[in-house]
Amino acid sequence: MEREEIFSKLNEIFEDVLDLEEGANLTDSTTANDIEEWDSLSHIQLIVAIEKAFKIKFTSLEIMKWANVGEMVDSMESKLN
Amino acid sequence: MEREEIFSKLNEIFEDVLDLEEGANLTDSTTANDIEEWDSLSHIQLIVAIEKAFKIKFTSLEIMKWANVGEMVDSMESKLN
Amino acid sequence: MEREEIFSKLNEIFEDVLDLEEGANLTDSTTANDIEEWDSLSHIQLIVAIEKAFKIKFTSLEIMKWANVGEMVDSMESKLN
Amino acid sequence: MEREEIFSKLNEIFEDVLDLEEGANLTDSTTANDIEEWDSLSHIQLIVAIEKAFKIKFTSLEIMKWANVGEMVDSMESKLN
Amino acid sequence: MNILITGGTSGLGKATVELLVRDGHQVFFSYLATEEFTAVAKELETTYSNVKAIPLNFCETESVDGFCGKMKEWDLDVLVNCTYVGKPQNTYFHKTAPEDFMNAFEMNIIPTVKITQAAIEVMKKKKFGKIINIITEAVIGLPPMGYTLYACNKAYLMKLSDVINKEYTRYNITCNCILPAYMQTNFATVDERILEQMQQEHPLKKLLTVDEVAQSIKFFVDASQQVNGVKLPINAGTMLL
Amino acid sequence: MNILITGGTSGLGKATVELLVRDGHQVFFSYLATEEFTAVAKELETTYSNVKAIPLNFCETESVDGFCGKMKEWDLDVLVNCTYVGKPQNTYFHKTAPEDFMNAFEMNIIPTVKITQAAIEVMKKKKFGKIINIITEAVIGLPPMGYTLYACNKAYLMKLSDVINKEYTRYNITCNCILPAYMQTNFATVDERILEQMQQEHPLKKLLTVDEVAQSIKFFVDASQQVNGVKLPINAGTMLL
Amino acid sequence: MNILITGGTSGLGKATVELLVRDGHQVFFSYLATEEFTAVAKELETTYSNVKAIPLNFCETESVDGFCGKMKEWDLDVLVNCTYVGKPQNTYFHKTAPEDFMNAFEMNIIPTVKITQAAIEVMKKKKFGKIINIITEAVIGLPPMGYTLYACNKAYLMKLSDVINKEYTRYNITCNCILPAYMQTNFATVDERILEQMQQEHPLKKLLTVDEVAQSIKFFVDASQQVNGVKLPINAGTMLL
Amino acid sequence: MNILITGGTSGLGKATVELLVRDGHQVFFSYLATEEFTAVAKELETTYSNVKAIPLNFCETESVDGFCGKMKEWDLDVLVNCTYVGKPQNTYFHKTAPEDFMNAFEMNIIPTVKITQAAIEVMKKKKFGKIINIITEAVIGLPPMGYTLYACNKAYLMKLSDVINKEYTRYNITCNCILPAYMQTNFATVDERILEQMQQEHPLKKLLTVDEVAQSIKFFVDASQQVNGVKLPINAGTMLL
Repeated sequence: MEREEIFSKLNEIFEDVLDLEEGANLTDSTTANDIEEWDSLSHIQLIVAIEKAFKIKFTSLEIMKWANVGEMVDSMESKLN
Repeated sequence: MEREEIFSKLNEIFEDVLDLEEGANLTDSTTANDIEEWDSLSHIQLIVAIEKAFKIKFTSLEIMKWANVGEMVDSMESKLN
Repeated sequence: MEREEIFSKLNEIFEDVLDLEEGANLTDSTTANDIEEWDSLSHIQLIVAIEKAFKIKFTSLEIMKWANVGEMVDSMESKLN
Repeated sequence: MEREEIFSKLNEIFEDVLDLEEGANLTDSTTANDIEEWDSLSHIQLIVAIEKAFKIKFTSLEIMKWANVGEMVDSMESKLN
Repeated sequence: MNILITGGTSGLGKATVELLVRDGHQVFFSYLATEEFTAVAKELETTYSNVKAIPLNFCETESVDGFCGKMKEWDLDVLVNCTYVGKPQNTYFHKTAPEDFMNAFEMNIIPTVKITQAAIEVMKKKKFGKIINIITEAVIGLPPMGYTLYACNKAYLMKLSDVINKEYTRYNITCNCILPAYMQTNFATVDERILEQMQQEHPLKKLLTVDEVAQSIKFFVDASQQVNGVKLPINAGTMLL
Repeated sequence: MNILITGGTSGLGKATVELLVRDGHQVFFSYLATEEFTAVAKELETTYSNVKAIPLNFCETESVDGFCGKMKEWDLDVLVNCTYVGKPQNTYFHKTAPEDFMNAFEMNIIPTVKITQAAIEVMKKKKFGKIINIITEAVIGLPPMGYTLYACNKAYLMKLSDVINKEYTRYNITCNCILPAYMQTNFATVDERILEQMQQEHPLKKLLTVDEVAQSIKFFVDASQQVNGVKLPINAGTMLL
Repeated sequence: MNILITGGTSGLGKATVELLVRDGHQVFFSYLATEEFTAVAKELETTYSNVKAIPLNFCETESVDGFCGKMKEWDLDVLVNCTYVGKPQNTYFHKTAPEDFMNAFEMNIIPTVKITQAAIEVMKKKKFGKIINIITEAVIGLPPMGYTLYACNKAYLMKLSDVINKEYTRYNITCNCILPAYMQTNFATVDERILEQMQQEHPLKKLLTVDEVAQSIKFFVDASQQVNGVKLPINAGTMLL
Repeated sequence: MNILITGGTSGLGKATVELLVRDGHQVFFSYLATEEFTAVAKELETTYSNVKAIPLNFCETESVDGFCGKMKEWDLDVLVNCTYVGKPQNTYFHKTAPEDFMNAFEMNIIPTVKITQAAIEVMKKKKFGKIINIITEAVIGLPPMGYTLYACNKAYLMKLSDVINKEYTRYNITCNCILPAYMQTNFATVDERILEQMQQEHPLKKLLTVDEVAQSIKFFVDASQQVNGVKLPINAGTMLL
């Protein structure tokens, strides 16, 4: 799957789970610090939603290692392709 | 400077600052979780000692980004060579 | 009103307000220490009930001065006769 | 011993124990509420000083029953005469 | 700032309305539309141009929901939760009927939750807000005899304040609590002899006034957002004497 | 002693039943009559002669009232309030429906109040009793995200414990609270990756077990009546780390 | 009112002097007679007619005793204990020498005790006084690594505040504590990278300022005597986040 | 386990020695080598094979340092800090001489710090340890009149317990505090009439005994390491009655 395709799908998921009215506008460098709605509680909700949408499964190691959205997408790519 | 040279110097610094009697035995994958003496207080003491010993300076961004000793040595190498 | 008449009426009031199943058995020397149900909350309920039953009114000074039931009955007598 | 003699001695003791610069000026109706320095801690210090000065001994019952200085002096008189 | 105070026609609420209005804030306050309170509300509105009174009955769902609907228009900066339905002292725990637990919860916590949620919706958007909850010193240590419903509901509200700190501080919404001692108001009518006694036992020999507590509400209104999560007792330090 | 434990067929309740039974106490416990729990209940009753299981559904008024009716016969010395209906973590305060506040209160506080009142009636008469309430460390400081209902209801119950101290200590009835950290039980089912993370961040690198908490319940059961009004956190001191 | 602030030439003390002076109070403040601080002191005295600066060295017994001797003349209404000798963060408990415990106690608690006793002598006579102690949020829960001396000495001072409430409220002397989070001042010089990090992790993304804390000192100065025994944290509610 | 109890020849310390010895632990205890206490120590050593008594004088630096030197050999698992030099109640704050603050700190905090540091050195290495500090209920709320030195030193020690939680939990060393109410021991000799009064005002009409408190020390000794950072009051819940 194309990286930007992943991003567009991710944006939808973030906007839906975090109900972001102005849109998520995710980039490689986006972190939880940039989105107030993204916290410990919504994080796991996001993970679950992403896994469902992309039919993939993350390990707890992956979940904790990501420094930003870019790194998350990297591990998604490795699973999707 | 050779990576392993860096490591041997680092080991000394860690053992000295954290007074580790059994030695630090640092590897690329070593993290604060592996060394009880390595905490928020001793971390900054380590940084200062390393900067002094290697005559380099880290940015706060670097200090926070490192996931393990390996990544720390990476940024050290980039400064030393 | 006879002192013992006062006591018998008082016993009824105490048993009713403090719902004492085994009876109040008041004597001159009875104090709040002798009746667990007699506390700061029920005390004022007792006062109000007594005033209503005997159609008398106590001053806050009286209420605080009583060291035991005997002294309470003394001030009641002085009002009733 | 004369009641007023007792009072004058008591005044001295109170002024000394509670270091009252303006004097104690005790009367029959004086209570702890009238003298800020008279609290749970100084109360027992007073008792001990009084017992020493008058060579008498109070029971815990007496100590607790007194409503004012007058009642205290009453029990003192009963012991002294 | 735009400030909403619940229960603004008597006791602490009224004192707070009058204090904050003089600082030039736009003050909204709710009141129970009895003849007496309506008169007070009207008088406040006529005396001050920057005051708006809105009827509200905590005991009627429609009234509360209608009130919350209106709140969006007020662009609130500050919410002061002041109203409490019922009196502090009732009877012993073992004599308190389960229905009374339900009712006290439904008439106090539920309306406060709805109003606070409505306020947070607005505050989240503007990334600024101050919520000030009036609790009671009875949440400290052991409450007086007969305080079961009052103390427990207030403890619930105080913990809700912690929840708000946890979930909304990042939106620059603060939540602070005030824990006042007994104040002589119509709210808690006490036998005058008990009052006399309370006064005599009070370390300052005088009871707390609503104006003294209103001053601390003003402190939280004026304070920096760094002042957050505070539980401020106002009890002459007597709690544990 | 005669001991009642609510929710005795799983998690902490079950561990407590098994621990106290071995001390020779007469243990009564309630259980939700599902197929699974009924099986557990029966097994416990057949394994131990000094155990009695009674079905109880916190969500049905008749069930609760019927249960309280039976309690008089048990001559209770100890009541352990353990049951909680619902899971600790739900959603944010502003997304929690007012009805959910009502329901959580009605299914948890009301049954606990009824059972505790029934126990106190017995204990007051015999001038002896111990009430042990299982709270949660979430009542300390700021609760985790999404804990609104759980944290606030537990805070309500903890304040109720203070009320009991105030009103019933003179009848030689004590009330103590235990504030456990997260325990891995069916009650709170968490994504296994979160679990792994919690474990790694735990100062002891292992989560709290129900048996460790049951030991502290036993401490209160065995303790002198001088042990009263205690709020015992069991969280490896991590709360504020 | 006549107000004494210890450590008035830098950080929180200086901010407080400047804030209270503008309210027209007669402000006395102590300062360490270094060249730098003496210059600041002189400047404050020349700028404001209602300010008096008095040199004081917490580390010299004669200096402290001499200072206390002068205090009688000032007819104090308010004492703000602000000075702390030493920095908050040092090393681990097991690496802290016993002599360091003695010294930190002798240079901080003893002078504060002497000054407070001198103030109370005056206040007892006039039956009015306010003592405001600057503590630290580190007394709440677990202090940061390396805070042994600072946290324990401040805990000692906070308990002393309770003692003052117990023994002197009847003389109409109040004692309140302020528990501020980290403020960027010369007092606590921190590696700028740590600072950056602290700022990023701060829920408001900015650190607490001395002016924000000075406002809360002003609150206690202006407050009714009913405000007593308060422990006011100012930490953006982050303590437990 | 290897357990050190300071002050093992009287009061709570003695009761604890006798309780833990019966559980088969190797108990070390310190005692002041007066004729009376030496006799008690010898008797305990002869009665129990698993007890060792070591003389210790908190008021002599050499004695304390010598004692700490010996500690390394004992391979301690548990340290119970029980000794306090001086009596709880003295005089008012304003009548307490600064030297008395210094002395009370030097004779109590410094020895306790040295002994605790020596214990931590051992426990850090073996990655296991339990420190149990005996505080007092006087650290809760307002202490009684005349408790300045006792309450403040105990508050210092309790905060030190938090420091230990923060810095040594990762080495699997726990630190818990017990806050007992007044116990009738030689330590605190009170006018018998005051005693009678205390007893009458006590909700259980009897004072707390050292054996009841020793039971809670045993609880911490036997508890899992998840039990950490606890402040356990034992005061019949009367603190706030």
